[in-house]
Amino acid sequence: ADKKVVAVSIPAADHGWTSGIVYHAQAAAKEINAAFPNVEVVVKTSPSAAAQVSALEDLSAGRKLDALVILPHTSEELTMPVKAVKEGGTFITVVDRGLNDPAIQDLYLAGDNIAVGKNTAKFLVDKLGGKGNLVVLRGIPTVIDDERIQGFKDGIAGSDLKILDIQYANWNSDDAFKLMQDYLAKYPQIDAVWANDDDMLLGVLEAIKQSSRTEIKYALGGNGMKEIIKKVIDGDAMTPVETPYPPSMIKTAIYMTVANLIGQAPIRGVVKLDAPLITKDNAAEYYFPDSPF
Amino acid sequence: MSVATTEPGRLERDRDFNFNWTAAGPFLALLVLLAIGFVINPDFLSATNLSNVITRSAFIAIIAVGATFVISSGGLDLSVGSMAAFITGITIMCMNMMVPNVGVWSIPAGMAIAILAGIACGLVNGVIVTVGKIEPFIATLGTMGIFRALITYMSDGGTIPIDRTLREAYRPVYFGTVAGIPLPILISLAVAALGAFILYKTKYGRQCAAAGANEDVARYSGISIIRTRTIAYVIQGACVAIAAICYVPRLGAATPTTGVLWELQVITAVVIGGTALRGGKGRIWGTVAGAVILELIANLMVLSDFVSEYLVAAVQGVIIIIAMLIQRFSK
Amino acid sequence: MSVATTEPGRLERDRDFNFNWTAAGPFLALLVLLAIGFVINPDFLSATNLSNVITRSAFIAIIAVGATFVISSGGLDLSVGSMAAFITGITIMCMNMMVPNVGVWSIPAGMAIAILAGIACGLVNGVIVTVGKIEPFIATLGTMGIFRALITYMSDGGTIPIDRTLREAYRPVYFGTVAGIPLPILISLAVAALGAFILYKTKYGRQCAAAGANEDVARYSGISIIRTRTIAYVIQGACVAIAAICYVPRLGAATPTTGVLWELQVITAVVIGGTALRGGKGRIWGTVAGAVILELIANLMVLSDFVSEYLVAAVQGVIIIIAMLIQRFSK
Amino acid sequence: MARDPDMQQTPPRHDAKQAEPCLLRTANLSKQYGPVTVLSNVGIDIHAGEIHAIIGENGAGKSTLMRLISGYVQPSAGTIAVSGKPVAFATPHQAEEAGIVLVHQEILLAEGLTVAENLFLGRELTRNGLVDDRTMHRIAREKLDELGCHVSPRTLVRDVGLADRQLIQIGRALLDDHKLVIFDEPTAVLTGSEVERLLEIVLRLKDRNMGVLYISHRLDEVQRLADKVTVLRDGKMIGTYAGHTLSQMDMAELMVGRELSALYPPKSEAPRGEAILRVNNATVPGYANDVSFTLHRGEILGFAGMIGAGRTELFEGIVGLRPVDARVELHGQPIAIRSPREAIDAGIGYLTEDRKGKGLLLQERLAPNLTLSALRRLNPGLWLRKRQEAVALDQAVDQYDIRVRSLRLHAGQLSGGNQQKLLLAKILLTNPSVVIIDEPTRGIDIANKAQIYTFIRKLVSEGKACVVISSEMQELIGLCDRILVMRQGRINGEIAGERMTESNIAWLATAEAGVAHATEGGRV
Ligand SMILES: Nc1ncnc2c1ncn2[C@@H]1O[C@H](COP(=O)(O)OP(=O)(O)OP(=O)(O)O)[C@@H](O)[C@H]1O
Ligand SMILES: Nc1ncnc2c1ncn2[C@@H]1O[C@H](COP(=O)(O)OP(=O)(O)OP(=O)(O)O)[C@@H](O)[C@H]1O
Ligand SMILES: O[C@@H]1[C@@H](O)[C@H](O)OC[C@H]1O
Ligand SMILES: [Mg+2]
Ligand SMILES: [Mg+2]
Repeated sequence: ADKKVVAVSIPAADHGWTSGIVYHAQAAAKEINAAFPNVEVVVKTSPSAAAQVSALEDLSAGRKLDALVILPHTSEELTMPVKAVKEGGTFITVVDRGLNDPAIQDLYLAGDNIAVGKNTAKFLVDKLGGKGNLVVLRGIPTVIDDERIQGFKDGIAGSDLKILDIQYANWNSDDAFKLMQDYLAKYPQIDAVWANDDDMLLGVLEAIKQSSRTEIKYALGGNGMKEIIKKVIDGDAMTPVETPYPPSMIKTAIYMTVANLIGQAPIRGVVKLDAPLITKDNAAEYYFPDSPF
Repeated sequence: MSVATTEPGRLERDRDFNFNWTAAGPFLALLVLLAIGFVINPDFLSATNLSNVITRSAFIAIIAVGATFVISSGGLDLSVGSMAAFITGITIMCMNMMVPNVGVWSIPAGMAIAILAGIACGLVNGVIVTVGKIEPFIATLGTMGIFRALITYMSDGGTIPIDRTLREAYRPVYFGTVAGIPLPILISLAVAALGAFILYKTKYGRQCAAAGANEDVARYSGISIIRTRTIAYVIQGACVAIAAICYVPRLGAATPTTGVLWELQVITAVVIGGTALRGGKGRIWGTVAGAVILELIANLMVLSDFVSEYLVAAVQGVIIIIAMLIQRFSK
Repeated sequence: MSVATTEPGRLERDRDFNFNWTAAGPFLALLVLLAIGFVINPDFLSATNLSNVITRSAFIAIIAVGATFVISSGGLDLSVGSMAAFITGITIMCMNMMVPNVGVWSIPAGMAIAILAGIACGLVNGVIVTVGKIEPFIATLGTMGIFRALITYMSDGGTIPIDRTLREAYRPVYFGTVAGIPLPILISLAVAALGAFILYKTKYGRQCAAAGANEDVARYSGISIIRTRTIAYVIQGACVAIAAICYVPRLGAATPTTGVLWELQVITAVVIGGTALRGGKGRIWGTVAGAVILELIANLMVLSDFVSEYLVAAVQGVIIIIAMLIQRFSK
Repeated sequence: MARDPDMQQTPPRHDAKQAEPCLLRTANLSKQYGPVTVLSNVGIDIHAGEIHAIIGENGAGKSTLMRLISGYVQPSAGTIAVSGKPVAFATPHQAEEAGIVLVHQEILLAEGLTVAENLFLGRELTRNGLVDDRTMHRIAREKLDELGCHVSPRTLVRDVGLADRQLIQIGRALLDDHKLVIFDEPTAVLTGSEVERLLEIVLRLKDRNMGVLYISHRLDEVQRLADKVTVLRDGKMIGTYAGHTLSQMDMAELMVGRELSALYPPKSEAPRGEAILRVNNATVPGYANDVSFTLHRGEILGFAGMIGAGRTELFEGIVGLRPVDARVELHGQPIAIRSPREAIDAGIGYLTEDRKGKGLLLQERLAPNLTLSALRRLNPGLWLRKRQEAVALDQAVDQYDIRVRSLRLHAGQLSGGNQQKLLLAKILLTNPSVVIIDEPTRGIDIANKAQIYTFIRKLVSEGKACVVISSEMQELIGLCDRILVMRQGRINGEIAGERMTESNIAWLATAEAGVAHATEGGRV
């Protein structure tokens, strides 16, 4: 009779990774709605932080939410609105991009962005013998992006690896393609490239291929996109490693939230997914050819 | 050769009681949407939901009141979204800076700074367009990039959150109500009323419409196009600042993505409201209705479960086009 | 009854050897940018860099050639970016579907489908604007949402990659060269030449300019505004399709973010090129120069080390405004 | 009503040449705009090889009738038949295809296109499917030369003066052979030589067996040209008369429906007042060169000259509308006028010759138009006083006899002459002490001309001073106390009193400066 309502609020699919988020959130909703007649999972995507705040208001205006699973567009702007929802007695699960006030969340699930940067950096320090020229492509101005860059810088600290340039390419392959072309024009000697997201890595690889430059030894990304994992499995020389940051984390979060609601399995706390280096040896574990991402 | 006076032909002083469809259009569209909403989901008409939606539309409405001036004077402003972000950023930074010394008084001080910043930004746009004689589309596309870059720079790519100690004191500006009506709604009504007063009841309003209708005629009538249009941009800037002031407590921070694409929403609200993009006549209340319509459509999408998440933008597009078609052909 | 014979020494004003600054403006700006580029970083003028930049500008240039028609006929099209994404999506899906049966032949077949899709999309825009009599800004803002939603829906929010087996065969369309000149450059030159031919040498081109210069006069002269403007949108659609065709091999996939904000770049290119936004005479070659200028500025930003990565957009804005100012006041 | 006994009403049409159906016939043609009937039951015939003039006061419905015939607007009732067959033109283009073309009263050209492009718009010549610009330029050159218009076919219409625009518009109508050519006040913006040339061309059309419908407020033209004259009054037909039987006086009285008094008010007897406006060495780059003159209280000072003499630009410069280099004294005080606003504030009013493009907001109602220049004077303080505006409009409508049937019309819905009166009212509402009127009676009917003249005379008798720029020499002679004649941007001579004659003006407007000055001292 009285169904438990779980609202899922996520960014609209604005690049590869978020489209993975949307895919997994919807899959989870479908599975759960079919499996548990007394639970209703509602998924709403929003194209901007402001729209997401509005969506929260709309979702909670009509009915009482038993739980909210949210991947905030931006941390700062969503903090107060989520707090308002929480005050209505809703269980809050936060995914990936966190809120500013950890007291609001009942459950937090995310990847390790510092590790994403650091592990990649360590690999490069190791393989390049501690010296060489790097160029870096970053995403959009967000905390997550900052963390990855921070982790990366920490990772190369103490070595003679030099970052020639860091610029934004908006987690977008096209922008990354252009930026990489320009990097190539600007710097005669580049030893390795790091794009902090695999969407961008695709653009980088195109640009390198077109330039027929041979001195570039590594072009690395991050996020565990299936195309890139495949390269790792195939032993690609330029992209031999990868770091995971699976969008399926949203599905995990939804399931955990539902379990908490109806499964008599109280779950509170912080879940951090590891971001170990994916190499040829363990790549198969991270390869899901049927997933969209 | 000859001639003389004609008889003083008496003219019929007829009022026209003709119903003005263009003027009524947006309000009718609003009613239709409300009806559709009720059919789709009765919760739609709940007081909470409606008040949420209208409150939310306040930002766009306030900015769009300014845009009505700019557009009716023959200009265009694409920079309003990033200007809003920039002003929000400045305001928060100033408030945070002042808070150790003046405490809660930094809120009104910050608001004053916001208005000044808005006026300054508007002035920049206005001068580039009028004195620089640059096509408004391009000039404000340029300043759009500039404001956006400045907020990104100021926030160092991250966010500029408002000081914790100010949060609670500032909250009522967005979340407060007077006589049960949310404050942003009252503020936007006040801005619209003031805008309507200026546009319809003052000399400046006349000059504004004249400059948009025919630049030459206005010039030959002793109206300074430069002055008139620049003032319109300044009004626009002030409106953006007011919107920014209301916006701060809602999200508590300025970020490089604050206000992205607002310019398109603002222009859409103005045009749906019945103001012609080529200038001349401005319709302030139509603009406000237009802003509410846009928010209502978005809200309907969220409340209904008919359309795939992916298709929301398509449905919005279709609804806007249909609304405009109805407006056209109901005449 | 009035003054007598014409003056004998009436000025012979038949030939004007005046240098046309408006027409030359964009090309001069191009030269200035090249010079600045060289000073900042001599690599800037390297063949590879220039050829990269010009190749990249090809999409915008091709689409902007179409936009020159739309704008000079008195319209505007904000939907080109999402239309490009939509057409790219359709093309890739069709190619992938056909590849098991016809192999590499699915590439030309897919291209044909792209062109048809482009024409259809343009037709939709044109009909809404002309027959529906909706302000082009709003109408195409509506279809912009629609096309964007459709590509998101088609790709299920993800990407639509082109079949592996087609990749290599298709690659040359973007990466290939003829006589050392990258194919996209040649294609965009061909499109521009064809566009210039149509706009300047055919009756249709005349009608287009007339419809944009003065709708009433055009109508009274027996020119169908509906037909003329609709055709302009169809040309725009075809140009978007051509750009999409060149774009596919570049990254091998369509995504929901393909072509985001291209519309603004396209319009900027057209205006920088010297075509007035209010319609009338279009300048195809100026448009092409405009597209290259935009890409050059972005390139310069990356190649120089002067500005913080946060401020790139600001510098671009400033440069565009300065370029327009110089163009205005050099007259 | 004083009417010449010889004046013949043409026989009822049933008896008219029944053998060949007439070129165009309207029957019971009516037009209503909302509740207002602007034309009722008009029936006219036009035959091939005949010039048929339509005359009537401003707002009588002449232009409306022409627009109905040529497909610009559709009749509310009644029929139009071409060569005996009923037609209903949905567009002007259809009318053109049926051989009927209208030269508009208001200029309708695309400013952003070139002269040649405008001439051939919608019927471009092609060769192998491509537009053949070379041939079009050549033909354009020929056509324009024939009309005495010397602008380059390549210039943008935007850069072409009003008179040339009118000639271009005429050229456009004459480009192809038509059965019926309609001229709606073709000479309103033309000066002597062009007018002569045009009249010749009209007669030539008649010789080529075309029909011509001709509207003009210049009754001398009507008298010279017309085989038949149809008189309209308040949208109704008064009658159709054989042209040669009507004197100008007859026409005027038929139009007005009552007796007419003198056209020009008596000139002032009083001695010249003190100088109000002194302009020294005014130069408007490209147009006027080192022009000096003095305007006195109580004086009407005429400015004569041919098109392109630079009169308009000179005064646009003086009132701050374009860059000028001049020393100006007003009431003995030097002033610098940098903008039209300053001119208005200083009490100098300028009435433009281009009422449609620069004078009125055509889409705006009458009251806002009337008060646009005088916003400050009428509304001290911040806001508008709408009651004041309504009063001002009432007064203006009465005072200037603006014929409107509803005060809620847009300015663009007034007839041409009434627009002119509205514009005059608009400028005078600023209460200027110096009034500069560029072409005061362009398109004004004869009855109202008299009113405007009287009004100008009244202005100066109240102590103001007035400059009148006009291309109608008779108007200058009849109205002004003194006339300055400009040629190629310079003042070429001054004449007053007895010496104000058409031949003297014409001489000064065309002769070399030296020659003119030499002769001026004695007798021209
Ligand atoms: N669109 C319209 N709506 C309402 N009234 C109109 C419209 N167009 C014209 N009129 C009215 O019709 C009447 C006749 O106008 P018309 O232009 O035919 O006069 P006209 O005889 O050509 O005068 P003029 O000599 O001044 O040119 C005028 O009273 C005018 O105000
Ligand atoms: N020599 C010329 N050079 C350039 N333009 C000219 C020339 N002669 C005439 N024109 C064009 O003709 C228009 C009419 O000239 P202008 O206004 O100076 O003459 P005017 O003396 O005021 O005559 P009117 O007002 O009776 O037409 C000008 O605006 C200009 O565009
Ligand atoms: O959207 C982001 C994704 O693209 C990035 O790579 O990881 C974190 C996400 O929030
Ligand atoms: Mg008329
Ligand atoms: Mg003149």
